[in-house]
Amino acid sequence: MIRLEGVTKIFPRQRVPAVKNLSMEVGEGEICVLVGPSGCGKTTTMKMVNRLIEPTEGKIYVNGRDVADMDPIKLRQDIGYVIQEIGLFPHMTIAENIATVPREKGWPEDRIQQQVDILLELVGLDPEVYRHRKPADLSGGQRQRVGVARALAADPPILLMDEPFGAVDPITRAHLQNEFLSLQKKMRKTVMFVTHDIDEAIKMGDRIAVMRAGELVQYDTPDRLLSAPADDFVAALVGHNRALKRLHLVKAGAVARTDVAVAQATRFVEEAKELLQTNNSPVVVVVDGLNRPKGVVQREELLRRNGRAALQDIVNPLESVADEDATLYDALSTMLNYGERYVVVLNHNREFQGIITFGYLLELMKENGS
Amino acid sequence: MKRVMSKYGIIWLISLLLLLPLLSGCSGGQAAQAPGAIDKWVFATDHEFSVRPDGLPELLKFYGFEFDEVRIMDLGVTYGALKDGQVAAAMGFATDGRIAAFDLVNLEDDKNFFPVYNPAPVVRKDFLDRYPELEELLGRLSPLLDTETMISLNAQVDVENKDPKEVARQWLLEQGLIREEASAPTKGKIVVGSKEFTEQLILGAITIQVLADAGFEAVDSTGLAGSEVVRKALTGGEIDVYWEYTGTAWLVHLGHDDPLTDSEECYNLVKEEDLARYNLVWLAYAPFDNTYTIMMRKADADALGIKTISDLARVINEGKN
Amino acid sequence: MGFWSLVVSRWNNILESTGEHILIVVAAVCVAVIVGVALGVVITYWRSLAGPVLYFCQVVMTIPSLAMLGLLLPVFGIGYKTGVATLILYSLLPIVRNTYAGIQGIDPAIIEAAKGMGMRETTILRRVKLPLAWSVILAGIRTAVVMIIGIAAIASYIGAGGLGEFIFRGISQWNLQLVLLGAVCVSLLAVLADGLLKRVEGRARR
Amino acid sequence: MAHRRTRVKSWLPVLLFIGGAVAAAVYFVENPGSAMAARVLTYDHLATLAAQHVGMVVISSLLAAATALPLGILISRPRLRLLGLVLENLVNIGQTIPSIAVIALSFTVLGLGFNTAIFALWLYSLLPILRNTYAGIISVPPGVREAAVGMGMRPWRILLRVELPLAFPIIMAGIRTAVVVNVGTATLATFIGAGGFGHLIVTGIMVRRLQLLLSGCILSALLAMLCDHLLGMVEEKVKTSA
Repeated sequence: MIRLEGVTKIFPRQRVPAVKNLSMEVGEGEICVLVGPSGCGKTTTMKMVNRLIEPTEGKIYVNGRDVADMDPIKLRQDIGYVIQEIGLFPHMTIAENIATVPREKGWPEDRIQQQVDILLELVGLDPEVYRHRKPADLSGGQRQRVGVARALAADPPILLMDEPFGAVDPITRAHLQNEFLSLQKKMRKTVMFVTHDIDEAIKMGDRIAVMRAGELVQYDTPDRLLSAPADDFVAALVGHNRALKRLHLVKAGAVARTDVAVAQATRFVEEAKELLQTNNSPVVVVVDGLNRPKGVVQREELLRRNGRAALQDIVNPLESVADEDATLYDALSTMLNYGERYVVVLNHNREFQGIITFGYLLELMKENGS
Repeated sequence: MKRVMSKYGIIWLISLLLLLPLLSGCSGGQAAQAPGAIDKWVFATDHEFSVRPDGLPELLKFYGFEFDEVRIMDLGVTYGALKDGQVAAAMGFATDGRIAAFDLVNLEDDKNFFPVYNPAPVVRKDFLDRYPELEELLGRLSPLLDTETMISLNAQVDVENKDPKEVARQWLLEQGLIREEASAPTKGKIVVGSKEFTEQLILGAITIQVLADAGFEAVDSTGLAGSEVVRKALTGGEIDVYWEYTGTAWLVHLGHDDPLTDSEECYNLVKEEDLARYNLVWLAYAPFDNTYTIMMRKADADALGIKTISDLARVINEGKN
Repeated sequence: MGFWSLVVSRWNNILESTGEHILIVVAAVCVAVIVGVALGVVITYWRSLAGPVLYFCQVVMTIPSLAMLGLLLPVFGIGYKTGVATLILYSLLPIVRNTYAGIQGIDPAIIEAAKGMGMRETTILRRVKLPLAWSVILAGIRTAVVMIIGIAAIASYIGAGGLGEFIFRGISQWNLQLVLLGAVCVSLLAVLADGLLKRVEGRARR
Repeated sequence: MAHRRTRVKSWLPVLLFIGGAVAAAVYFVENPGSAMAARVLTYDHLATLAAQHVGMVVISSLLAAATALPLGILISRPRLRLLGLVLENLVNIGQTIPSIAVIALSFTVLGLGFNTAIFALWLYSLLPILRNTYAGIISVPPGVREAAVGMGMRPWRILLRVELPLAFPIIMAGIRTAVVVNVGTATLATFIGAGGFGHLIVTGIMVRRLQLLLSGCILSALLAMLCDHLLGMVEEKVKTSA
């Protein structure tokens, strides 16, 4: 989909090349993350793809066509481009911002408006509320969502993202990352993503290109990067807590245990106690008629209780929960946050999907670490 | 960045300084039209003449004609405007050096419309009482200032671009009225005023240098705008002496409506009334008469046979019929 | 006669006029700084006055300089007094505005700290607020000086003296060289004053 | 040049300025105070002077905007950055030349009259507009411009849809400054025979007739305030609607 062949960039009046003889390929529907310290040439590499920067040497192919032969305007219109929130046009409304590329492409007005609404919905902003607002009226996270929506406006097959979530706080960033990943599951865009944050790279990337001083040091899957760093530089970059980082690679939904005690809220403590005997779950998850968890009851507490009490009367609110798309890393930090030994995993409809306990997590890490 | 900016600033300032004088070479005049070919009678006047009781409105009524257009501009610009052919006729002062230099002619005031304007130094009575030697000192100057002298002095400033002070000094030295080296002031302070046009500046400069030579501390407050401004400055004590014209005093300051056409008569009447009413003393008057004048280009005037203002009125009125 | 020979022949004249020009500008700025800074400080205490005072100053700025000279002429008479009064009025806005903005822009925590240490309001003003706002106030003074150096040229018309006399004489005599002489001198004076005050301002900022 | 703050945005001051000017005109024509002033203070003459003054300001300002805007856009192009820097400095120096000198210089080179006055006013009001156009476009955040390029907007579309709208408040402030300065400079045009309200002021000073002097001062001051306020309203409108 995107192929770089021996690309070198030397900026005028500079002796050291910013990018040195770089060859790599990004497969269709993949997220390729370029990562490295600042000044390593990752942004330069990305900008050469949509010809914001022209390479000094080498060829770049998009969908098999040499970009040097293409009209840069047309090329850029077919490549979504997301930069930090400062890239939004402050004088235009959200709708106008999103409509930029469709307007440039000359879409009919009603189709543009339709598309704007679809995209706002897609990134989780209510069109009725946000359509006519200005970027200044939005929070950092919301602006970033608009940035993504704007890049997707003309449905380009390729996205270039330059530290798109760099300017927001860590919690919002994690949200945005998760949302983008679930979007990507549906869209299957070919994405080139630049970041200096190795954790983000590991979380987001199907493949990660580690760069240093204009050269590609290692181009691999996150798993390979963590388990077999090519050299000391990569090892130092991914850090000594590689085992912990690998928790980023596993989705909670994929490994959540379902063989746990689940009971309807209307049941009695007696029945729940029975359930606990058949498996050694630390909690009983109390669900409503639609299989949506209402809360939990700790094993210890349950055992203390009188058997004739209804579960809904003694249920504790649900705190330690994780989305099915959350990584094990997120699940672990949730556990630590609430001081619990478990986390309840929900699917997209807020239905019960399973549970991950601390002991199970340790087992998983042991297996993966080998 | 800031350093670069300031460097550019200096470079450009220097080049500006070099460039502008070069540019000054390209001030060109208009192409002259055929003599006498005037299709629109445009008249140039300054602001004061355009409204004075002895100015343009009464002149037109008196001679019975109208210009097609009257353009009001700064005093002194009228000569150049006339020379360059931007106007057909203009007002000016009879003693201005540019009249001869620019090939212009004064039209004769054949019906004696313009009053006489002989200048004389004017001081407050109380001030003269304090320094009675002023009468002698300044009185000596007046008889030497005849029309030819004044035109030549004016021309040196207006045409040859000399400094009025330098021109005054040169003349005083030639006349032996001052010494080369002025002595340090030993007597009191005298503030000398003048109006803003060339002749007044020269008269002011002459006065200052004569006073300084005589040991006074002469303060330069010359170049004030307009007759009334200077007059108020004198009566208000802001200045102590300036050269006023008899006709101006009679008509403007003393508020008479009938212009006087005899120099002697006018001087005596003004002197008497100003002393009585305003406690001002008129010292000896100069023989030159700097009255207003109506000017045309010499070539036009010759071609159209215009010598007097009556001729001009006739030509314009004939053209309209 | 060439430009440079005119400069040489009128050298004394130029120096004298430049001196007059500097004098009326300096006189005006001195008064304007005292009045303007005081006014600027006052409106930081009586906030409700800030709007009207700043608006008044802004309105003054829009009045044509020749009109302002004419309006003040009956009050102060011919000569430098009217000129200086006009220049004072025009330099008020930048000085008042920058004094106000400079003091308003101080981090409230600093004032709080000063109060917390038991400083009196007058001491805070003298030892904390004015020193901190000083570079901003200086920037206002610089704007004012550069502006009124130009306006002072027009004040020559009502007898205030200065370099404007060359320009008016130049008009009267239809003499480009004289006008140029006046224009270049005024411009040079403004550029120099600007540079000088910029340096003072930079030092104050440090 | 910095943004100027607008405080009042209503039509009330506009009516006040126009009403004040009419009232002043009527008062001075009806009470000229002296025969000399009466000669000048007639409705006809005041109308002529007003037309001359407004004409000078409007024509020169329009011409200045028409030339300074494209020039400012041109020198803000990255390729001409050096030229921009040079011109910016020239403009800064140019603004230290007093208005009367610009009038006088134009006059000594071009001669008397209305056209010369227009030329001088045009030249003098080029500077603030040029400077603010340049500064306004330069101040567009680089991230915004890069986003526009990266999304495949054509250069002229970026100029029209991104750069100019963002720079507009600053450009407008420059135009406003230019017009107000123009109203003031136009009072000086009477020295070179171009008429305008300056005629009343200069004649008033010359012959010491307070009515003449005041009528000129008040009318030109009111015109300047009116222009300032009207453009302030436009500026405000642009700022809120853009």
